[in-house]
Amino acid sequence: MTPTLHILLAICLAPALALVLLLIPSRARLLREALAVIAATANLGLVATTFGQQSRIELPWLGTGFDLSLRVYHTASFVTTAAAGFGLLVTLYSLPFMRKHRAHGAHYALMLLSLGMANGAVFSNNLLLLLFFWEGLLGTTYGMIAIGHAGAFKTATKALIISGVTDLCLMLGIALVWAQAHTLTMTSLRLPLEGTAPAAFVLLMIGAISKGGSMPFHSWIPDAAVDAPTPFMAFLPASIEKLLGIYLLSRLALDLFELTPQSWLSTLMMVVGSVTILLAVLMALIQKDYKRLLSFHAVSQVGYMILGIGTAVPIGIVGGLFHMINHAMYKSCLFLTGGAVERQAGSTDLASLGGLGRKMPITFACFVVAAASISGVPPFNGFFSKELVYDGALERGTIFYLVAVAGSFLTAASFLKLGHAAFLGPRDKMHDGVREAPGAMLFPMLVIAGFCIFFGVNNAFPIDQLIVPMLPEHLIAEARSAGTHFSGWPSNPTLVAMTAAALLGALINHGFGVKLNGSGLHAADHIHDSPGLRWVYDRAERRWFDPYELFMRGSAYFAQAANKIDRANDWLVVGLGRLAQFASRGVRAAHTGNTSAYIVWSLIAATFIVIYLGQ
Amino acid sequence: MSAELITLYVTAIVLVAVTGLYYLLVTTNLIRAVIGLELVTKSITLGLILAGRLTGKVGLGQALAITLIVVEVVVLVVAVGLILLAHRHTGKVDTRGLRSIKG
Amino acid sequence: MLTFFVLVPLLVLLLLNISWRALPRIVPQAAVLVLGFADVVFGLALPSLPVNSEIPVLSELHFGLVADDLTRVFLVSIGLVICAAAFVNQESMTTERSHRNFCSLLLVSLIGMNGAVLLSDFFSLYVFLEVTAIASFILIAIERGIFAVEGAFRYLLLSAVAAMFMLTGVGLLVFTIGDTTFSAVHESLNVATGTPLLLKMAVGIFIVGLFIKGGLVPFHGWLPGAYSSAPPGVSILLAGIVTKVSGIYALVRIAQDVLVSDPSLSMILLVAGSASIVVGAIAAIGQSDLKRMLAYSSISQVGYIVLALGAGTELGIVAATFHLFNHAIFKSLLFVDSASVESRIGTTDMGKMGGIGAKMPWTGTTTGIAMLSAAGIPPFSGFWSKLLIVLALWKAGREGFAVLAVVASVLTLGYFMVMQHRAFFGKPSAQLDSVKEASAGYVVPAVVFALITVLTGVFFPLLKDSPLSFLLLNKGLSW
Amino acid sequence: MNDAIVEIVMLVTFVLMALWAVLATKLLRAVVALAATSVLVTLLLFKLDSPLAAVFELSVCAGLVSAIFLGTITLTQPENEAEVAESAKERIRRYWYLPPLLLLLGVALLQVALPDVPTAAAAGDDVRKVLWTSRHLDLLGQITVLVAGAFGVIVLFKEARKNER
Repeated sequence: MTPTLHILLAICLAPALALVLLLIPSRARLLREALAVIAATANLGLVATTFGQQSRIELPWLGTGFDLSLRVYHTASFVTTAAAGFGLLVTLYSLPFMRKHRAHGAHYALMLLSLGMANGAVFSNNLLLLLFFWEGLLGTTYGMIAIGHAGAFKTATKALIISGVTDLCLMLGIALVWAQAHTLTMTSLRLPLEGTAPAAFVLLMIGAISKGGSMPFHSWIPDAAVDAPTPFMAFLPASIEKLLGIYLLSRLALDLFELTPQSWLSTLMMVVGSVTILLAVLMALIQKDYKRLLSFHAVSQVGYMILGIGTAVPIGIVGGLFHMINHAMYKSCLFLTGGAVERQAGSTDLASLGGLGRKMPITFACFVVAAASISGVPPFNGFFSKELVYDGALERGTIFYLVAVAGSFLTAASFLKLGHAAFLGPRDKMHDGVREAPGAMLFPMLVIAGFCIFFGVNNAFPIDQLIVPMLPEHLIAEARSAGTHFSGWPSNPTLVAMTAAALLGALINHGFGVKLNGSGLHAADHIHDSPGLRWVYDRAERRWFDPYELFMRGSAYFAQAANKIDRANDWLVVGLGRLAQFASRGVRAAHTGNTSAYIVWSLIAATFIVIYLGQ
Repeated sequence: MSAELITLYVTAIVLVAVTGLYYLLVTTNLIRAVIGLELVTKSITLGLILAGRLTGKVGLGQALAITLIVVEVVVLVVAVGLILLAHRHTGKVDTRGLRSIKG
Repeated sequence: MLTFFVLVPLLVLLLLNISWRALPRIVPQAAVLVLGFADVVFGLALPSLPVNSEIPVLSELHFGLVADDLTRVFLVSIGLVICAAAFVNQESMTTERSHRNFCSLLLVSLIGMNGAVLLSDFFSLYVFLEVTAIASFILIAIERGIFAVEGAFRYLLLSAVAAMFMLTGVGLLVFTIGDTTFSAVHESLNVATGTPLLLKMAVGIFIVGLFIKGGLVPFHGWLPGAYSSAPPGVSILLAGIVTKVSGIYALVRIAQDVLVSDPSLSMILLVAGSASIVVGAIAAIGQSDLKRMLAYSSISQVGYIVLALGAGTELGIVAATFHLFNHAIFKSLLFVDSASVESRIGTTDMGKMGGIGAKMPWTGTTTGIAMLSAAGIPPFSGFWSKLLIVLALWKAGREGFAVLAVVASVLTLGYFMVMQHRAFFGKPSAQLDSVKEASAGYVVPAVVFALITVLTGVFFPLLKDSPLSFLLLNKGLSW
Repeated sequence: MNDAIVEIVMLVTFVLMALWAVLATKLLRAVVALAATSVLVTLLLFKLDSPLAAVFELSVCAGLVSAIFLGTITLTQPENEAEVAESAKERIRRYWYLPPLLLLLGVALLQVALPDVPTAAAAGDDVRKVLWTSRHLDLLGQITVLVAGAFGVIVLFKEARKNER
């Protein structure tokens, strides 16, 4: 196979099979499922075999001198392989989970379509082409949320609007890049951060971190966690979108712009990362729903990656990128356990769960591995990537480090609460008949949990073989000359001690909370009720910190005289809809059905045209 | 042909066309609307012939006029067929019976 | 060439009607399908066909035909839409006799449109457009319901007014240069140092007639009524191709061959195009009847085409033609889907459809594809043509109109979302329990059109170097 | 000179007949007036050296069209006199702006057209030759139009009567 054909196939095969899949009638469910698995496997095979290849493919377009170029190289192979792997696992997981879902075929088709789009975005070597696939992914996100339950339409719209706005930023950023560099080919871009370049960087960064789900563009994710089918959460927000967002962010920070630790943009990224870590984890701590809690962590963890890459020092970048792949693993694993609980116990409301650990031991074990991983417990993978990020953050400023460790503490606390509330504690009578999830759902969880352990214990393999080659030459050289070791046990014992203290603190805090509040579910309530934070939480629960909601609410106040709608979201949809309907009524009223009137319109317009031409 | 005579021709053509168009617009009787249409067609036929005559292309003018007459008579036949159908439904030949599709 | 596209259908038409009773129902149906398909095939393969007449007797005559890429795009579109209309009609028309009449009139319409896109003369254009229009009047009223009669009569009156304008234009052409061919008018416009005012006026008045036939705001009064009152197969024909050939094809032809990048023509096109986009979209939002909403949406989409022509550049013409092709495909698709819904629940009132997408998955999915294509969402073909339109306007220095086109896209998405939300999404109501997917006669054309939309969209970047490059008129574009 | 006066008289009569067709209260008279207008157009066509078109106009428009109209009138209900008068009043009230508008359109056309009037040329090419050498596409169009008209009659007239039975 020529490289061109290979890559085009990687981009087109999955979407093409998705179309074929839609053509299969819904009665032939098995055929659909088989096709979905085959397509996901083929996709994995196609991208995995690009490892080690180096090539560029130019597709001349419209003879305009504007080339749609694709590029195969280490980073792209790595990111697409990871995405394809998750795609395959989530497909397997969906087999039992989505079996009874009414939009069964659409789910698989959209998943395959997303895989193709993701491959396209990562392989494109041209910003405009990347934008095309980026927007395509937006469409599939919309579709996958919308096929959830009946009310999901609204959440889907919210996601569409937020991501649409940030994609607009991306578009503007691309335009600025074009204005400055007169090329959109990524390999030939290396812009110094001067003139309009910082603006372009910020705009492109907004596009990237919004796909990654960072604050303040995160607010659709927790809503989607409740409304969309669980495999979607494990598939897009937890893994594929994170991979893509951080991939683009790393390309921005490493290749496309000359980002240095001295630049204010580096500091900006670190601030965004820290704020995301802290605020999202605070929100996660007080959630009372399994999936919603996880989704806030999906936001919080992306903060570590942004923080790591934002440090612009090699160790931080390596940490951020390693965290990206680690996070994709443990977070999708956690969502999968959430889905298993939802399917078997019929609910994800923590208040009604409890004591499931004995009923669903394998699920519980996977949960423990993933939760330990996300909390940064050694020797799981999350520990090592977090340590690298800490190292980088400390190099840039103690405050960032402290925020990161505080985030770790709160993460651990919230997972202790989650595990306690869901799997331990008294068992509800309702759940007596609960059994372990079916094998097709357990298999992906086990595989991912296994990888969590493998990437932790044997971290030299992923770091040295996969992550470090993603860095540009000069950074590798810089690190080598400074004698930095990325893999192996963290070199700074003080940091490890701090982490251990934080984790221990979390455990003590949890015990204290359980004692104080009586149950695992309420173990974090004392944090919620503590003097300074209570005010913040009250407002956060009323969605004061959600820019989307804020904007919507502002509009609602503005229009309150007209209609009393508390949810600003509704106002936008309903209000603009009303305005359009009002205008429409006017236009329709003009169409009286009187033919003479129609002819007179034509004659008046014709008179104007004749007079205009006669000038 | 003198310039004055040509002016007179053009004036007459425009007047008849305007009359027919006006009638088409204001009448409530479907048959009368079609009569208005016919008047406009006649003035256009005359105009085509006049234009051909003035540029020395009488043959062209005639050829166009003949085709025009054939086409317009078929349009008329279809219009009359529709009027008869409307009459069968509403019992009248009134434009006000044909105003139900609106908005 | 003429033999293929005009004489053969005419002969078939006459033969079909000589032996009236003996033929089973399938024969006229097959004839229409074969001739429509022949249009597609010859449209795809045209450069290899001789342009002059092949029949010895007629070889003396030169018909002044044109067969460039613009013609090919239209021949393909005509063939596709005619086939779809015949398919759908086979299912929806109840009586044997009206089905036969339908097939015959479809052939008349085919002859009219084939002729119209091949010829190169203002008056002949009028004649063939009238052929198409007359076939359309009769087709709309073929089931003789009162609404259909009203729609047809209104179309007839406005079409007659359009004919008056076109004939006045032709009269002025004869009066000024004594010739009505495109090339002669083009030369005369270029020869004089200052463009002769009357000649330009003649073309301008002719164009007013085309505006009426194409249904641009404010010349559109007839269009919603005609589309919504016509039988399903006829709506597809009208919306998919008839109004496009009768109004827009000629506009493109004039912009390409006659009044090349004329500033005053550009201004008129830009204003009429914007008015159509906005008014059509706003009117569409408030509709409760699916077909009527699609009719207003047609007005809005035609506005885009005309707006692109208003750019006055080669890229604008390419964008307009490509959008026209896309529009023919996705609008026919939408009307096919509305026909299949109508076939199952007997109404096109969206209030009575809620959640029918779950019951009719093919119909729901293909409607979604068409809607996304119409709104210009990648990777469907509509995205590319809208992108080209915006680019063309921007390049031509009409930034304001480019912004308008983008903003109006949101309106398009808006009314289609309203439509999807009301008609296809949501929980099916209890009355729809027994509803099943429409029969193959509806689903097959819908899926074919959906595939064309998707494939054209996905492979658009490769279109330039493919045998299908005529869809972009084979122009050497530069941004 | 004498010739010109004849033409002027014919033009004036042409306009008057058109006005009569419009103003006639009885539909039948309006049709007769239309036929008379047609006859005058025929005469004017003869004057403009276009005999073939004149013959067509006479046979088709004055003959066939009038016959169609008469048939329609007999097939439909007669109008109510009072309603006709009423609608005439209403039309003046509602559409007062139309005549000025239409005249504006006409005058705009005249203004442009008149300065360029070419000097009259002698009668030129033969119509049959023109039809057969350069306008045969139109002939094909005519044939198709007539076929379409035949279908119009089949669909709109014939079946209508069958259903009534």
